[in-house]
Amino acid sequence: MVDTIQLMPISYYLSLCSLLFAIGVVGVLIKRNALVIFMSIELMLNSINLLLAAFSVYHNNAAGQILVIFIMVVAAAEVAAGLSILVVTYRKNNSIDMNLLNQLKG
Amino acid sequence: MEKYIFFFLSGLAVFSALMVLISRKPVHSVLYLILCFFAIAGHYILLNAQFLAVVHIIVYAGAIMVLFLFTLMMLNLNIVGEVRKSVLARVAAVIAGGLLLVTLVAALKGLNLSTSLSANTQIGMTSNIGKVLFNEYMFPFEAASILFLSAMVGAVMIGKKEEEEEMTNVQMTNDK
Amino acid sequence: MNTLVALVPILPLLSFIVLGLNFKRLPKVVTSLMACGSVLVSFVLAVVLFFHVKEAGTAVNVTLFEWLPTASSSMGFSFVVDPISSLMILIVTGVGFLIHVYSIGYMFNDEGFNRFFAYMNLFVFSMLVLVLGSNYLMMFIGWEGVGLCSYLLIGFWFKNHDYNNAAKKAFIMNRIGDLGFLLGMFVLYYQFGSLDYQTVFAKATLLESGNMTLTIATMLLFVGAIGKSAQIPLFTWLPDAMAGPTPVSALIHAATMVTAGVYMVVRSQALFVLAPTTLMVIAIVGIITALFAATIAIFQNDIKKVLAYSTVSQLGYMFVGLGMGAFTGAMFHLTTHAFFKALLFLAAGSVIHAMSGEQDIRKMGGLRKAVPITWLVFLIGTIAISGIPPFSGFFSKDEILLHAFEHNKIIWVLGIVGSLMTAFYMFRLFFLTFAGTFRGSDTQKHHLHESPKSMTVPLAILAILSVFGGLINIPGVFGGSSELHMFLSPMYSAGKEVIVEVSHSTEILLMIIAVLGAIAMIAFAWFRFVKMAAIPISNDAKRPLFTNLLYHKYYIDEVYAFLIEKPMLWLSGILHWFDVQIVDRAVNSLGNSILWLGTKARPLQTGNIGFYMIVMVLSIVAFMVFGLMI
Amino acid sequence: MTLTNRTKVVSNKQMTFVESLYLPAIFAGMWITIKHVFRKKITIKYPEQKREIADIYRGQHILKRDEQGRERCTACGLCALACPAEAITMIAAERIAGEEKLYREEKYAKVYEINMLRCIYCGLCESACPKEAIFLTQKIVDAEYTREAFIYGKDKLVEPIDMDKRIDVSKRQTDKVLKFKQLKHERHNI
Amino acid sequence: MIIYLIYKITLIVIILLMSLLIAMYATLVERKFAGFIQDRYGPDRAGPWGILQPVCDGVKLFFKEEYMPNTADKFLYILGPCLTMMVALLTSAVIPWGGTITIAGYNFPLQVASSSIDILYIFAVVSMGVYGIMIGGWASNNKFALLGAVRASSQMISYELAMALSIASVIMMTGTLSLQETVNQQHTIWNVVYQPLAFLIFFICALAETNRAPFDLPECEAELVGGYHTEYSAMKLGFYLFSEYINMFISSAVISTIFFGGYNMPFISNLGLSENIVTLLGTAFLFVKIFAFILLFMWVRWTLPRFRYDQLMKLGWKILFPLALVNLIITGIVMLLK
Repeated sequence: MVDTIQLMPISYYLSLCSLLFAIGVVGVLIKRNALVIFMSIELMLNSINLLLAAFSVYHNNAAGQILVIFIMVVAAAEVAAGLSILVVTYRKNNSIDMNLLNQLKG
Repeated sequence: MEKYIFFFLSGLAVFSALMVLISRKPVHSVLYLILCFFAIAGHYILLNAQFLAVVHIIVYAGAIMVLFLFTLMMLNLNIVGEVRKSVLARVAAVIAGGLLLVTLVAALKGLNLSTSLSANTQIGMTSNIGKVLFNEYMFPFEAASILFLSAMVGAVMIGKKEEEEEMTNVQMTNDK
Repeated sequence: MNTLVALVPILPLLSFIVLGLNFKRLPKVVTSLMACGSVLVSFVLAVVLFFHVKEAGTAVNVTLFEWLPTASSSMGFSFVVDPISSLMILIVTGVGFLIHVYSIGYMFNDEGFNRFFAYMNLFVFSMLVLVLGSNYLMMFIGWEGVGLCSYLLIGFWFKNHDYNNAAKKAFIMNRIGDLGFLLGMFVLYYQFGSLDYQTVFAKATLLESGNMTLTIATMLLFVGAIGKSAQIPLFTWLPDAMAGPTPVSALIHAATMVTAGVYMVVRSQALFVLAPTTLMVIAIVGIITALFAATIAIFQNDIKKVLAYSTVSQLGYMFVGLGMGAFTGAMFHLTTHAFFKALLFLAAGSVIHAMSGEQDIRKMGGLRKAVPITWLVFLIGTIAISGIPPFSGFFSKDEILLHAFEHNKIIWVLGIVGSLMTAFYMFRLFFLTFAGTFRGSDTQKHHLHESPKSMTVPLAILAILSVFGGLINIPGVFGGSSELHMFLSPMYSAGKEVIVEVSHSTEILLMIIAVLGAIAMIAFAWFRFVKMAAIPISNDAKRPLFTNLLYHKYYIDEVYAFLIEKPMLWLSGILHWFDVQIVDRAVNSLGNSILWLGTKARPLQTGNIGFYMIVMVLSIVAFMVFGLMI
Repeated sequence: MTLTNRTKVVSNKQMTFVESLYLPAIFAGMWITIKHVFRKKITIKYPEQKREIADIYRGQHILKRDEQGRERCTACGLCALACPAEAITMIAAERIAGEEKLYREEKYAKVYEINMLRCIYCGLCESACPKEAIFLTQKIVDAEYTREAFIYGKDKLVEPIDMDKRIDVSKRQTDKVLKFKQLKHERHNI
Repeated sequence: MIIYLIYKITLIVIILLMSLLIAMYATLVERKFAGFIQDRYGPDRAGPWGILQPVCDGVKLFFKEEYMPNTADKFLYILGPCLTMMVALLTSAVIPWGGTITIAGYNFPLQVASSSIDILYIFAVVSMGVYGIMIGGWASNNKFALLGAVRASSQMISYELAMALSIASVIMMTGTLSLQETVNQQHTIWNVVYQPLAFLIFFICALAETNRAPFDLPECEAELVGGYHTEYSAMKLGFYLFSEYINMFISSAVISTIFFGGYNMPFISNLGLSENIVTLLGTAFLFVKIFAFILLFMWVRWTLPRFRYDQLMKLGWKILFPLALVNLIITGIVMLLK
């Protein structure tokens, strides 16, 4: 049952993804909780994924969707490593406040 | 019909994305993000990218966000309570993000994009994706699997309590 | 046939790898079987190849793989088996095999038994690459390989500091020569655009004689030969190289490696005949070396040192032959020299073995009864090197002298003098060692014994070869047909080797002069050391001026130290000061300035990630705005 | 010494491969459980079905009347004294005129309570009683909703006057029991 | 269109009701079965053979006092059981309950949603199942509940992998992700014949996924009181308990469909019955299988002792996961050779 699907104009997707991306950026900027920052990054990745999928469909080229899959893989790997780092950080500082992680300062 | 679905899903996505930022409890943020992911999965289905939609759910909602939730529970962050940035910093951040959005939109506006096509596209089907993935992108696929493995090992290694630490802990309890 | 050619060097290499990887774990039987077996198989293959070349009369070319391909030419990792190299591989594997067998007995109680054979196999491999290579680069690989093995084996007993120094000395001196060789290769490549023998020789024949580039190239190549074959002024390493085990001295520093220079000149004969100046230089260097080394040898008391200086001297002879255009003569002498000098060294080793490590001939004497076989083979070797017919040395030396007589009477005279000295010092050595009464300590006397079978059998074989080795190239005057010459002549660029056409009477006369002189010297030696039973005085005793000079090897090492080492150290001091005071300071102050800059810029890094990110986002915005405005 | 023939000594021996798969053990266990499904059920559906009990089963107490319907109990208190669980309480009273039909002796128990939650149904009260007044019956104490309801007073303990509704305790009043009670040294109230 | 819509809605309602009904009676059957295994009768007072017992239980749960901890996160506390229930019911959408019924020229397939990614859908939904438990456990603000939730989530995530891998080998064999297609392919031989190991792994993982004994650690009474639903009462608790039975029902349905031929009934086509009868018989046959599996679930529960937590993780990661991988590889090799 493959019905013809009326696709939205690509600019819609562009706007939506830009918006989601910007929200992600703002999230990274305003939050101090490392976990939420991480989530904002995931949000940004997802906006890109959506755009890739949209373009893949518009250009009738599967490469975009394959790329999305690889992005998912990388995101999963990144989350695994990142969260374990977070856990270690928490164990050390008893907090995951990003502002406390300023040991790199000059 | 599709139009309404699109706008509904978009609204849901944006709303839940905003809620991720607004809600003060990290757990709520996680749940809103999951909701957002569902909205995005809906978009995928709208694009007839079924496989992507399901994989998106399985990977993001089923694995990644569970990990987040899991970490959250393990660290039990709710008790700590969230510290917030100063108002100035937050305003600056929102302005910066807004600027980014504006410039993005401005940049994209200038692009000359082809108009929408009523595509009866089948590329999002599982079999099609599989064919492309295992023919043209075989090597990246294998490389990704190795990346996964190393990430797994890395996560275990990082997250493991250092033996020395543990030893000292044991010692301390023994001393007590 | 092609695989056979490749197998010849590869077998010792495989053996080296196996032995090298299992340093101490393999039992000695396995080690010796593998080491000797690989060389033996190589020898059999070499024989097959030799006869193949002899029958077919053509060279076998094998390219294993293309190596260093360049735009204009490519350097193949390739081997060539032609008369010269087939003769050389026969010598290398044949003598090498015998020495390997000998080594089993000689080295059996050494803790580095496996290491020794690993090195020896590596040496055989390198030497085979050297002689089999079909271009100068391949030769250079082998050239460096044998140099390395020489270094490793001289310093084999690395716990002794002096031995290590000897090894380093050998390596550095060789390096000087190698630099010359390398430069020569560069010149050749510059001139001919290739290093392949065939290409180079073919292009070289088009040049006229005395061509400047060619002269420079051959001179530089000869520098390489000087280093490797221990000619003046780079000969001092060879006597010191006697620090290594005796089989090493026999194989590397008498029979094979040191003759590489000779081989190289013969191989490049097509180039050298076009550079008469170089040939003249070779002849002069050769004759000076021959005489110089011979005079030193007369006053040496270490059994191996005497043989070492005699080797230098004999190499000088070979170079005289080369300089005189007697390429076959040089090769002939190389071959016979390989036989009898290997024999002499091994016999000397047997003596040392019997003497429990004693090398000073002043402490020997009267060993004839104790080690009869060694005595016999040593005698044969001594006669052979002294040039008494019909032993092999006579024929080969005679051919060189004949050429010298034809070309340059002065050199001939000097050559005769040298050969007389050779006869003298060799018999001095022989008489001091075997005749008279035993002068060593009682424990040594008690311990005297003949060497085991594994040592004496190779000695016997080499003795037979020393006796009959001359038969491969009997000159026409004795009804021979100069077979070696016939065999090698296809290699020479046509008509460039002058076949000496002197009357038979003259030839016989020359021989008689030489033989009579040698016999006279032998008699003198007998008179002095057997009849008078004269013993060389101890190290510290006062000597007449000239003798003292000779005893101290003309103070060559000291002269080198003064002429080269001192200025070098002085220059190094200046450079060191420059390095510390100027270069280091410049670098350090650069680093310090950056550190200073860093401390100033440090506050910019707040460590607050949020701050970084906001800067990042704003920068991206700025870039995009900038992009939009364009 | 083995108490049963099903004793199994625990050992730490290395398991064989098949054992370490656990599957055979699992299937064996499953076989055992499924066998039980078809076994006869041992449940007794209580109100409809009752377990057979022994003649001298010790259940709820009863205070007997004599042949003329008078209460036998004279409130001597021996039962309360004998009770190890201290479940029996009584208040004695003097019989007044006109009550001869009710009480056999001059003294009687005005209040006689047994806390059925405390009682351990040991039957010592029964053997302590010199007047053959208290007996344990085969009746099982009824379920109640409150703890108070388990304190049985005389209203629940004394048997009905009606001859037909009297409870037969002859199984407990055997000669043997009577003889036993007459043994002086066995008496509690020496 | 309207007919289609009505039919779909009817079907959905029927399936939902059926799920609930079966779950309800599964509780009774569970107790009865446990009783039988322990030489008892089980509940038999409410109605003949205790047939009204589930109703009584339900009524009891409805009228119990609602209790909510003071410190609980109110919204999430309520969301937890709802989510669990919802997810449990969602899976039934793609299971083909039978063939097609033809009434008055209209074809009504007995499957709510048929797509080409049924099996992936199941996995997606199953992976959602963990949220309800986690949220509920976390929102209770109780150590035991939190521990139960953490245990549940890590257990479910761990076993999902082996489950997916075991199914992957079946998918490789059938070459389709559609359940309808999978069922049709098993007309002659069930997949379990080819893939016994995959079935075993899947079954064990299904036990773990539904938090059934011997993998019921999240609610293991001896250690964690009630696990993630310690703080729950009344119908919210009922939802949790109920969803477990629904999950069991759905798991049985999935197992029957993927491994045991679903509604395919051998030899039925030879009997010459009308299409609709055949379809209904097939559905009945499917339900027979489902009940058999539900009984199997229970049988296992009342036979095997509970695992220790480290044993559970070891079993999942070190035994089932590699075993599923090996099975996958072997399947691949065999298919290549064929």
